[in-house]
Amino acid sequence: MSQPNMKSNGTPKVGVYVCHCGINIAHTVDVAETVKFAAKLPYVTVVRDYKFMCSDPGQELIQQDFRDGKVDRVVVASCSPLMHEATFRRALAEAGGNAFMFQMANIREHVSWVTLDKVAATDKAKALIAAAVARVVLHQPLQKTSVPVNPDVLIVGGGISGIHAALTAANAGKKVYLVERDPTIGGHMAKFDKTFPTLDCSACILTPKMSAVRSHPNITLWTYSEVAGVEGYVGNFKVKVRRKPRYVDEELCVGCYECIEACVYKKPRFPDEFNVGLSMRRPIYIPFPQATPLVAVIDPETCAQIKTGKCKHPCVEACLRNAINFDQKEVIEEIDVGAIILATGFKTFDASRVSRYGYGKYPNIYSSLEIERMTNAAGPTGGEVRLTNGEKPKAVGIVHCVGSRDNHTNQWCSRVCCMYSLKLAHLIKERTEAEIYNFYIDMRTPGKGYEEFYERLLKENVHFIRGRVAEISDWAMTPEEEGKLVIRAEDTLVGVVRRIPVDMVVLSVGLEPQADADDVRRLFNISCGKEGWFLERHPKLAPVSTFTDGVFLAGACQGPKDIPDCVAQAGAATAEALALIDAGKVELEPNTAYVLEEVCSGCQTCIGLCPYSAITFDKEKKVAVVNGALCKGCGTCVASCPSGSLQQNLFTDAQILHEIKGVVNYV
Amino acid sequence: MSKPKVAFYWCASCGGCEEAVVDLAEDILGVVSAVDIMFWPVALDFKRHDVEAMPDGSLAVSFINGAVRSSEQHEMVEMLRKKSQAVIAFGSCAHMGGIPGLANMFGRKELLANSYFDVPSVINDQKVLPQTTFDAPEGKLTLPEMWETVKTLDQVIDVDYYLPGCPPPVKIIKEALNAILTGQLPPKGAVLAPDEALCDECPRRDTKPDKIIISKFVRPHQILMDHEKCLLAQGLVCLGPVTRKGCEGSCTKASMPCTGCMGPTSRVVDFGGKALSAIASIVDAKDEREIEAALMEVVDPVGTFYRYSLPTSLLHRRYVQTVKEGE
Amino acid sequence: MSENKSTPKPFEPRIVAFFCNWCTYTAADLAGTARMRYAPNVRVVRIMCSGRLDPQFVLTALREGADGVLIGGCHPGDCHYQEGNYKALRRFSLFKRMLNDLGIEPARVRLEWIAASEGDKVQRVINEMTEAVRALGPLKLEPRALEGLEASLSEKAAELVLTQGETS
Amino acid sequence: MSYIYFPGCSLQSTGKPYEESMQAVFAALNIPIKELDDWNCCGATAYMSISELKSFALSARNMALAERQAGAGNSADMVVPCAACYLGLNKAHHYLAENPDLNAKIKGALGVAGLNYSGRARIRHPLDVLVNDIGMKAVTERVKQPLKGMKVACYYGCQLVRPYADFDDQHEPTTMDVIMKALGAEVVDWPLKTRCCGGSLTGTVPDVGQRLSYILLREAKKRGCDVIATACPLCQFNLECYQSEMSRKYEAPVNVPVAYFTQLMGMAFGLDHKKLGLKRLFVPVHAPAAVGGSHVAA
Repeated sequence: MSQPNMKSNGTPKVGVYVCHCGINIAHTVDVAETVKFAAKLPYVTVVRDYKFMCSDPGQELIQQDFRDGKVDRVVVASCSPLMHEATFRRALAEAGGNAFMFQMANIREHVSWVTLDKVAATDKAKALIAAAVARVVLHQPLQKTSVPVNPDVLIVGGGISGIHAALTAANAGKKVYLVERDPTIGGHMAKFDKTFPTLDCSACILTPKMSAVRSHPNITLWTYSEVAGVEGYVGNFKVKVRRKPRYVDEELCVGCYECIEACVYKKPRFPDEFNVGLSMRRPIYIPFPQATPLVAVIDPETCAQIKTGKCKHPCVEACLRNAINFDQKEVIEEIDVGAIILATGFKTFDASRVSRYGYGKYPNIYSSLEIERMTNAAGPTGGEVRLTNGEKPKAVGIVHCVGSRDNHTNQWCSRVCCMYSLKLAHLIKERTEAEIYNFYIDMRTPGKGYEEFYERLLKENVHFIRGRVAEISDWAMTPEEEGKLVIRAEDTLVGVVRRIPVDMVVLSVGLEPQADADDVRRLFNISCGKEGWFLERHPKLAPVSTFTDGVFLAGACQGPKDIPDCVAQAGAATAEALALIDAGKVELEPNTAYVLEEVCSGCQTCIGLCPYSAITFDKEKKVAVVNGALCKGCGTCVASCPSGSLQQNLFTDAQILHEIKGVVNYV
Repeated sequence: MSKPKVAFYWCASCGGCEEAVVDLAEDILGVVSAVDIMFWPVALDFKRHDVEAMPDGSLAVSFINGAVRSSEQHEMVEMLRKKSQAVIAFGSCAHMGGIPGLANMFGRKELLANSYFDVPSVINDQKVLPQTTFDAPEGKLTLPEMWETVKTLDQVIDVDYYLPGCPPPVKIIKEALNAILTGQLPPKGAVLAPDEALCDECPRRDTKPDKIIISKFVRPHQILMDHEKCLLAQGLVCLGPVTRKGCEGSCTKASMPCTGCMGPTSRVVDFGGKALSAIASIVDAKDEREIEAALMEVVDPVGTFYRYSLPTSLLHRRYVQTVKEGE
Repeated sequence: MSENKSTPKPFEPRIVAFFCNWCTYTAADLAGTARMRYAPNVRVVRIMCSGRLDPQFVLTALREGADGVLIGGCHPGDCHYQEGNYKALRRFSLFKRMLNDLGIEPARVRLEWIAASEGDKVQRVINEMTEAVRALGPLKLEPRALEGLEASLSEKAAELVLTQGETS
Repeated sequence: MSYIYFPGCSLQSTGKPYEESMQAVFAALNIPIKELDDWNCCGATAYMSISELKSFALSARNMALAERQAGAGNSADMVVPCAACYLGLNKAHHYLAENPDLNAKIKGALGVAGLNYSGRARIRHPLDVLVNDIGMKAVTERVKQPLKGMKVACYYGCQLVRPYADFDDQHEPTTMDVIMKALGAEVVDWPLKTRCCGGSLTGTVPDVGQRLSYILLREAKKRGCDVIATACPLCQFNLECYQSEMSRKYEAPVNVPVAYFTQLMGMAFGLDHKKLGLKRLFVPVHAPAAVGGSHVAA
């Protein structure tokens, strides 16, 4: 553990470099003024300003001064350290300096971008610079430590994103654990009949990938399972996975349906999750014919044997391979992985939350997901779109933006609804020849071949009415409206209020974060945005990374996405994970704590406080000892050390106290 | 050659520091033979004018104990500073303000009111308060003025060394005297005591559990104390971990939790702040209410954590709101 | 230290903030990226975790001339280091009581949990606190020592800190 | 605790039966209410459109009075039956809470009158109180003559639940339905519960106003309702008073009783019809034949 010793590098020579960041900083902060100010600060030997410090010429300024021996430590006043600290540290190191003889003053995010008054902004910038200088004076050369990275990858969520990520990583030769909560992988995509805009069949493109997952030698697939706990850090995560009992032995079951046919419930009578309740299933079931793994599962909530123990359980006899086992217990698997990719997806908006659309009140009003199942050849109606009375609808209304772009529910645009509404319009028309009315706020069709698809639908004589629907009811004002669902909406292009009588309504529901997104993010120690989507490290420059190193995001868990974007992002997330793994080791910030042994009284206050048990007591020397490999550098122990005998690299008491003095005193 | 000349003086103090010198027992003879004591109000009959008469810098060392809180004390210590080559702040009060320093929780007005009106044993119908001057038939009488705020010695004069403790333990007094006599003194400004916390030499140190986590704080009278076990581990607020060693745990030995008279180590800038941080950190609670409850057992935080050091604390005294600017 | 106090220009509170790297500092960056305007009175000192917050830092800030101190950490349960923010809460809970006894108005020292996504909360809290402290007026602590000695002593204090750097 | 009753102008004029029946029903359920002393105009719609500030001041004065009448420390729940008053006061309540500048101005104005409005006063509608405070159990127990076989269309009007009411859904309100069911009546489900009754248009542009009312009446009738239950004096007035005129205009007989929901409650409670102001209705309400009801207006 390196211990600060200022004598080793003599009287500090501080170089201060103020960045204009184009005009981002310069238009509110008087750079010239700050330069003048910085020059007067103690130990400052060089002050320069430059348009873009992060550019090569900018970095070169620093490197040159260092090589010329003008400076031995550096302060850059520019953007947030979270943005460019690494950049400048590298520059300093490349010039032969020590990366940690460096401090950044955040005069963009914390000053120029949030302050209107130029004088106030300049004062604040000065204070931050003074603080950085005061602190860097006490900086010490440090070495990064590095730890090896476990090459295995955990992927959470078996939708299209998780599947694609798993296959990509597995094909790269990595061992992959794919954990899915449901009894089968496939996610939402498996429920669709066709995909926009190409209208190729969802199953045809998805199921091969699903079976590839099943058969891939590098992939361990755990369905009907959930991550129960995550410990450790980038490159070295310890993960607990809870595998719920499915009461059917995965190895033995061949998915022959015999047990299902044999169930005491002759008629299926429990809402079928996969068909979003449009059909019924038995307590023992296989979600759908291409389920992966193709293994039956018993629902403990509805199985008579499990609930009462008083069932003749003919299923057991029916199974020639004796796969059914009511004694199955929950299993906790413990695995070590180096990287984690979250692909936990989304849930659809509950249309009954918009009471004026009558979902759940009037018959023949469906959510788009229900219609997806209805139009699916393998779905509850064999692909037929039918009214509750069994007839074909003659007129169908499709209401866009249900639970999207609406301050009463969700503000965001769900991005996929316009396109899938077009797709559903096409499919319904194709199957019923009904008149289709789309009610939209704006048609949002950015994407390859998307606008063309919209054009195509226009040619197919699908009606488009621009206006948010006010209400859907059975209130007829004219004979032709009798017995119909009447959609009232303002046609904003014509400027009239329309009443459109239809037989069936499709509510194009938006996408929402999973109900338990907040628990999941806590589990993996990442953040959620206000809306509840997982928060990426940077919206543009790090869209698949999180603030927790080694945890990456794929698909709709980060925000609404269509299939192509999900797959693309899954690829990106996997690439990031592979980059991390193939680097072989991760460098750890050397901001670890260390004990001043000669003055540690061995009071042991610190030992119980370390969340990583990185501090132990040396009974011989009677002092506390920090294990640098385990220490994550939070500094809790340092703050509580009663005699100031514990310090933290990059955050010693002296450095922080100096920074405080700097930030209040100089301006 | 003539022996080095020394002076002892007391300001706001209890006299315990004087006792400590006497506690040198027969060793004091050694001291007396080694030095000439030029001034020691408690023991020898010298007067102010005797000191005044001394040439500047003629004293080798002045040992000054007690905090400074009156014009007289201020005048005397400034005079002694002039006359001495070195000044040693002797004992907690001179070093950090000590017990008198707790007066900084109040102002002069409150203090006088308390002593001259409120104390039950006082009868003072005319509400007489000490006056700095009084015209008596014999002429003008004067009294020193009591300050609003108690100061440490180094807040009024330049101090060379500090001898901590209430009172300073005999052992470190001896070591200091030897250092002075042999001229082997550390750099100016040093505290003449080991720069390590008490736990290191506490007789109970080996009974300390590996992890100190406290679910309930208690005060000595509330429990039947284990007379070997670490006091902090028993839930008593013992400041041993925060406080300089040098006393060999004379209090903890006697089942009295350390109250911090030796002051902080050189690495701590505010004794109370650090002590509080250490004690609060080891509370065994996460829920806000539980934490509050557990810490309510720590009565009078200021008196507990700044018992000897309020005037050297970064806040210096109880903050009294001043009128807003522009008003 | 106190030249701005002596100048006649209207009182502008000076507030030092200690923000944890993972939640609150990030939130402050977010507020910047979103161009949320807020009072310029708060200057941020970044620490890795609110658990690093030593009451001495707050006291030093006040002694050095800050009129208020804001502490920002991750919400309970969200700490990047598992439970650093609970340690912060423990210290703060006793510390605010002690500060109160020492006559420091509660509004001058504030602890807030601000998640990485809560840029708007950074803006709100900073504006609120600035106004609260403005209403209280400047914090005028008793000078550390008698005139004249003050300077040399604060020098001494600085030295002390420096030497800490050396010896430690 | 006692509720503070704010009548507003209509409940003591055109809406008299509403006041009578509500007081009778509250008494029957032992709900303590006391009229607000020295109340003034709620600052209604018309006022609002001319001078917002004055209108808010009027509302605020009422709420300040209520807080004073309730006494320090006590909750000050105002029962406001008139939908327009309910909206007006609720609006003021929200605006003052959300807009410091306005609040300051109003505070000043009230201050002059030695009044203060802290925001403590809560604006409650009888429906809210009955369903959420009293509860259906108490109501059901009090029913003496269940409205068996009576088909009721509950009509809430536009102002009651939009946009501030938090006690019911803004588009699909149900509190009145719940009460009517508790009375034993059969609730006619219809989608026009909150559709405009014509409002003040009936007075200014009768053709438009009456047409709007007519649409409601016709739909209610079509769905076979015996009586429309209302919670708003203006709605009641619009729907009831022009029926003969409408019949002529639209060449279709319109004859639908329109009663305050409190009147129907009173009937079910078996209270004296005089106390319920039933005789004041133009279109008489028939007590359900099932319980041997008869033409009450006779």
